[in-house]
Amino acid sequence: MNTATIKTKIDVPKITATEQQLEKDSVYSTRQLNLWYGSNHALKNIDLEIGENEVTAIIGPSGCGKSTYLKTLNRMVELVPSVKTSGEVQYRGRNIFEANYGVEELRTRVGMVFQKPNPFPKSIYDNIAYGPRIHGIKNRKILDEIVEKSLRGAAIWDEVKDRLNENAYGISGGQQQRVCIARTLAIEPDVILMDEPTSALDPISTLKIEELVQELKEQYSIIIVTHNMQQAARISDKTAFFLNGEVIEYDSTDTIFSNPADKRTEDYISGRFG
Amino acid sequence: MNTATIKTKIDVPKITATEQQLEKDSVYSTRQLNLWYGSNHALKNIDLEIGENEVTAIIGPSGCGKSTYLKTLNRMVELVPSVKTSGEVQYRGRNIFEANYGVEELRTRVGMVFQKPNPFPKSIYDNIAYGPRIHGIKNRKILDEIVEKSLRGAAIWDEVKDRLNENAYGISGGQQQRVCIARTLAIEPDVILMDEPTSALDPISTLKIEELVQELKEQYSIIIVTHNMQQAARISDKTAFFLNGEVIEYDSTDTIFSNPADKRTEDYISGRFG
Amino acid sequence: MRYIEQEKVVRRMNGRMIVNRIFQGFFMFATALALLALVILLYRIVSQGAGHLSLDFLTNFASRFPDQAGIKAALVGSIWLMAVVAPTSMILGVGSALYLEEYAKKGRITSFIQMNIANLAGVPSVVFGLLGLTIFVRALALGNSILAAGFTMSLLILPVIIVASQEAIRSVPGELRDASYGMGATKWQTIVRIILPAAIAGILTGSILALSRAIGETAPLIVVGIPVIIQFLPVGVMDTFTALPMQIYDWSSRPQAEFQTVAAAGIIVLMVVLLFMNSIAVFIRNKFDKSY
Amino acid sequence: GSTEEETATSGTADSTSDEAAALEGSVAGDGSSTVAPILEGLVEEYAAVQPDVQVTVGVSGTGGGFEKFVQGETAFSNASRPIKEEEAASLEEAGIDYTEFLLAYDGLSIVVNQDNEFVEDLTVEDLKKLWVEDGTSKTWADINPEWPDEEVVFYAPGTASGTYDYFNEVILEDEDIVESATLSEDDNTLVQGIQGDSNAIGFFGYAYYVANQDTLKVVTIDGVEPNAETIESGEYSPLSRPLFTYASNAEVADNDAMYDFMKFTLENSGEMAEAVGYVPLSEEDYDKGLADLEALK
Amino acid sequence: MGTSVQDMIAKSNDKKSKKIIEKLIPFLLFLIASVSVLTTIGIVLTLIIETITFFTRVPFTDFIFGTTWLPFSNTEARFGIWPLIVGTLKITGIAIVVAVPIGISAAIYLSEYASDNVRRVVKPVLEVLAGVPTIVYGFFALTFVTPVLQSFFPEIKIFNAISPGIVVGIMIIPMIASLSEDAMSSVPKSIRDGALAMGSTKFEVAWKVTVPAALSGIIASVVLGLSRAIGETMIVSLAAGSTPKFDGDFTGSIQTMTAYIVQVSKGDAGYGTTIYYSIYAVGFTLFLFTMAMNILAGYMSKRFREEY
Ligand SMILES: Nc1ncnc2c1ncn2[C@@H]1O[C@H](COP(=O)(O)OP(=O)(O)OP(=O)(O)O)[C@@H](O)[C@H]1O
Ligand SMILES: Nc1ncnc2c1ncn2[C@@H]1O[C@H](COP(=O)(O)OP(=O)(O)OP(=O)(O)O)[C@@H](O)[C@H]1O
Ligand SMILES: [Mg+2]
Ligand SMILES: [Mg+2]
Ligand SMILES: O=P([O-])([O-])[O-]
Repeated sequence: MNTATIKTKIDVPKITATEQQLEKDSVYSTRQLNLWYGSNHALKNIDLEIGENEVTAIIGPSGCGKSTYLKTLNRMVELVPSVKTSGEVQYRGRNIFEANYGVEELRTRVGMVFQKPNPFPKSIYDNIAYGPRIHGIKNRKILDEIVEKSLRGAAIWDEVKDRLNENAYGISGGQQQRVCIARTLAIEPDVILMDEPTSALDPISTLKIEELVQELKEQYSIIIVTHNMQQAARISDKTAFFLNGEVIEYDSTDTIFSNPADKRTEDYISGRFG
Repeated sequence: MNTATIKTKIDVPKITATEQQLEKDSVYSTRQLNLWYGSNHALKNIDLEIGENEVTAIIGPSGCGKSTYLKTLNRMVELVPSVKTSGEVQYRGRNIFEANYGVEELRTRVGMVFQKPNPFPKSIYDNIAYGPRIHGIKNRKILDEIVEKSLRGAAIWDEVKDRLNENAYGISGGQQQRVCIARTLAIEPDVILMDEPTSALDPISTLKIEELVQELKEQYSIIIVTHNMQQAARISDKTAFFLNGEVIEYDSTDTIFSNPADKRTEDYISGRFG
Repeated sequence: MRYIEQEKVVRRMNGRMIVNRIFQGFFMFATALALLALVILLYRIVSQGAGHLSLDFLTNFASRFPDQAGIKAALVGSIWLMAVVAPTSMILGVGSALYLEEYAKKGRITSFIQMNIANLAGVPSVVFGLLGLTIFVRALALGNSILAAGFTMSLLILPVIIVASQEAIRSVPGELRDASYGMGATKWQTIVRIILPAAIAGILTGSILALSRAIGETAPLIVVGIPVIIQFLPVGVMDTFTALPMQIYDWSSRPQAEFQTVAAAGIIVLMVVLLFMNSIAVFIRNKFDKSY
Repeated sequence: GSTEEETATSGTADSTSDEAAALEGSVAGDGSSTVAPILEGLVEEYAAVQPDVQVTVGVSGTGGGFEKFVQGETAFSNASRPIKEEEAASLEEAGIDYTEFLLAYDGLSIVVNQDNEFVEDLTVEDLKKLWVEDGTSKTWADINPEWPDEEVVFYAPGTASGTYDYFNEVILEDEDIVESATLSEDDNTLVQGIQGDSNAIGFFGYAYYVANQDTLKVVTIDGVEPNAETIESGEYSPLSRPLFTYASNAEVADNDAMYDFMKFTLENSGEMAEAVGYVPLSEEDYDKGLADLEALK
Repeated sequence: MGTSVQDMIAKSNDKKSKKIIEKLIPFLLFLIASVSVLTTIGIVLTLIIETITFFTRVPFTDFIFGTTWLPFSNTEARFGIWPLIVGTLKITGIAIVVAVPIGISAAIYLSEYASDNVRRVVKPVLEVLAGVPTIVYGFFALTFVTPVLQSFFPEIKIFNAISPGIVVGIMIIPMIASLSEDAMSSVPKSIRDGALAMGSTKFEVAWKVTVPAALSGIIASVVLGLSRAIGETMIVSLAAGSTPKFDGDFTGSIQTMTAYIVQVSKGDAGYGTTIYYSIYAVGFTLFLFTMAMNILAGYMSKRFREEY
């Protein structure tokens, strides 16, 4: 496998010195976060600390607010016009809801991978180069390097290197999802958010992505929403269990799955509802 | 509860003497059924005998052909233009693929309940009266009786009796589903096919429908597709496990869930895939 | 007791099937009738006008002698007209659609604009002619120039282009937008780099269909005051001109039977132009058929 | 093709159209639909001589044409009757000096459907009886008891037309035209209407009758049939009349193209008038027109 | 590769120009979007201002109650709008009688019976029919339909209401068919399946389930068809004549509101005359008629969208 080369090739993103580091090892800290879609109270008093270079899984039944929480972290949730929030989400020590906080900047630091693979209807190359290009990188040589590095990082270089100019919709769903991950890697984010990244994929593709997540966590902090409990158990370090917009339990994945503190967590994990 | 009254009110449908009864107690017998959607071989050599006054559950991972099989039983599958079949499906001893077999007639004997509640955009009353009306019953008094009987049979009479003239879309999803069941009961079918009838419903509505199925099986033969294994275990007498268009195992529900013969059945039931 | 008797059901079944057949036949007949109307219309016009078609017909100016009458001025005039209408209506149409779909907050103003567009689409073309006459021809003193007629036509087809563009923009999957925003792209970057490229096929298809409506519209041109006795080709947008439907109208309202033939030939030319534009639209639709 | 005689007809041949250096420019005219066939032909011929001069001629009717002439939208205005006092006053107010040029004679033709076998001749009184609105519906039998008792269908030029004005002056005498009449500025509409209706009667310029004489039947008036002789001689009375064009003096003086086109018009309108079915003037009349034109230059 | 992409991004981002563009674009697009509103305002103002001038010369009550339209009279011009409205209604009435049964039948056939292949052929052909310029229909009415009708019914005049009425009907068939078909095919398939699964025939599904469910959409399509018929100009200008009549005769020449506007525009009246202003008054009346239809249609189709 080519995983060895990837690790040496991708630089660990440096956190610039100007950024204040309030809590050691904590990328995000969410404090008393509330969110409403119109009058629908979708997130209730969320308090969570997300650790650096860890995989944090978010589980819970459908509609409990997992995606909403994830999309709050890069402020994508604001694209829904009726959304209102209260509380704080600190990313690297700074509240992302601050008036002059640039969302575009936040989103270049925090990548996102979606439930359904969503490559742009462009060539694979242009998909990966999209991020660097919109941020002003035009030099073809640098772009070539970035594309290769990112595709290697997403463990898909060997499969697509001969068809970089083909439309990204011509490859399989699993490959598309890895291209989407590569697209995110291309701007060298600090955090990667993943919203059920394997739920539209076949078991083998799922396995590949899971392996990939394990590798990526060496360099990135990853937050992953999943409805598949086995998956959460397999790949995450910490797990948060959401129910009806609340965090019921947040602990190390081992604890959550072997010895949950809350009855509802146990019920959910043992498949009694959801 | 009003379940007691229902039982006494609904008559057991009698099978007319002209119908040949090849196999005792078997409503449907499927023999070497194959089905293709274009070139996609969706059902492969299916052999199944469906018993009378039993609940037969069909389980299996997504895309394995459960719905396809169910829709073959009332020939709804033929609405997809590219469909081709081979083999036989005998209903009450007669092959439904026979050239001069009337589908409309078949479908008046075999009711169907769908995954998503699909009442007609009419009043609740008109929904139930639809079937009798197309069969020529115009007498208002008889219709009134049928409507009440059917709604009672579907355990929803008390909830809707005061709003029979309201649009059926004004009630909750669970109620809608029971109205759809009542609509099917109104033409006094012999068999009821149900395709994941609770998958769009909340737990409480689900429970109600499950109870209802238990009651209905005294008078009807029921075939139910479900992705919820607990549900299959709870309500069915026999269970067929489908995988990739094949029947892997077909046995009494107890056997399937406690002591499956096939490794794949066991894997599926224990949640190892799907 | 049982209410539904199977024997009765079976007995009635035949009648129901027959009713079904009869109505199926009726519905089919009605559909065929509509298609037949088109066939008769086309056959009539082709059989009447084909004899007059020749290269001369395309390269001659109109004449008082039917056998010398040609369509050059009208054909070139229509092309000039499109040269004004296409950019004007598309810039306005796509711009409005982008505003409504991407920027406007869903509120009273937006739904007012939206309702306004829907209503504008239903205003008869002759009323647009009155608008063009009052505003462009007289108030802005553009006279009966290509520009005045072009602006009138642009406004006439604007609602169609807006709605088609809105639909095309709306059908770009939200996931693509999300992906772009998720990478830190700004709204305008997302629009230019993701949304417009993905929607362009739909926009072009809709616009071409709208333009082909503009090329066949007669009433606004009459009201605006486009002349027909013209023996020259326009060289700029401020020139007077004539257009295909005007010329056809003139010919078809002449009493001599020979001019009916000329009019039919003119119609064939107009229909060929329309067919050409429609095939471009179909070509674009097929070529850019997206796989997302 | 009538370009050959023009050197002969034009007395002052300082710059003949066909030898002159190619002109550029544009000329806009409008007005009478009666005069339009002459102008249409002239424009077509002139385009062959001076392809770079853009001549447009609208057909708004005499009155409609004068409206545009007053607005300064046109350089010349065709008329099938002499200019009215009000119109002249408006032109003066607008500061537009103009010159009247006579182009040809027309015989206003009364026509009926070809299937009409009974109407051969009508008197001026009959016309008046038929065309003036009196609140009753008119049948042929009202004119002649031997004629069928069927309702007459009327077609007439629109009120902005000189033809209508002329008919109004000599027949209607300022009374209302029958309400049921189809009025149209488009003489072709009238021709089609009369062709398609066996009880139709209508009137329009002689040229339109000539162009459609196979499908229409002309009625003699007090025994006189409209034709070249009767019209020129004035025997076809009271329905024969002169046709004009009115040119803006300033345009003739300042616009070479306008001058040239007007010259071409006067040199060729006799021949064109004959070709399209009107009656040409005498040579002297055309020469006088050309002299007037030269004077403006 | 030494520098990280994030560093390059931080360096190369020209934030100021980006911000200006982001601020400017919505404003520009708003201006563009307001053109359509300005157009409506322009239409309404144009019509109203000139109509008011008209009413300074002709009493309002004469206009809306009068049953004689005689603008060209020498002695006493009369401007009672009713003959033009009656002419318009004659055309519209015939058109609807032709178009509604055929259009809706075609819609039912396409949405309920036709196979995908048939639909794939028929729908584009209907689109072609919808794309034929009205001048062509007008020519067709005058040179084909009228003579054919006359050969069966000799009492029909060359200019009449029937022939253009029929042809306007043919013209709006595609519109009614395709909008009704849209309404019917947006009735969820699951509802149709529900009916089929009870043993309904296709006709029963269409008649008892789909059509009632899509009814307001179907009505909306008819109302829009009405609006188109009212506003149709060239067909009537060519084939219906120009005789404003307040009677019930369909075989003779009539005049519609649209045809009157065209007649005057072709030159029957100069700028500034009462007749000139009358086309705005007629245009305004026409505008009100079509607007009422459009609003009604919008209301109907909105109702329909809410149903399921
Ligand atoms: N765009 C939206 N507008 C309004 N309400 C929304 C929107 N998106 C989500 N919601 C509501 O917010 C709540 C949480 O939704 P969310 O999508 O976060 O759930 P989830 O846990 O991700 O569920 P799933 O597992 O189905 O993805 C739900 O009640 C949902 O209906
Ligand atoms: N209308 C159709 N046209 C073509 N292929 C179809 C169609 N419906 C189903 N299939 C294919 O047939 C196979 C079986 O589908 P089916 O719907 O029967 O699965 P299922 O077991 O009911 O799955 P699920 O649990 O998701 O409902 C699948 O491969 C599916 O893609
Ligand atoms: Mg989610
Ligand atoms: Mg299924
Ligand atoms: O068009 P006219 O000649 O009748 O004015």
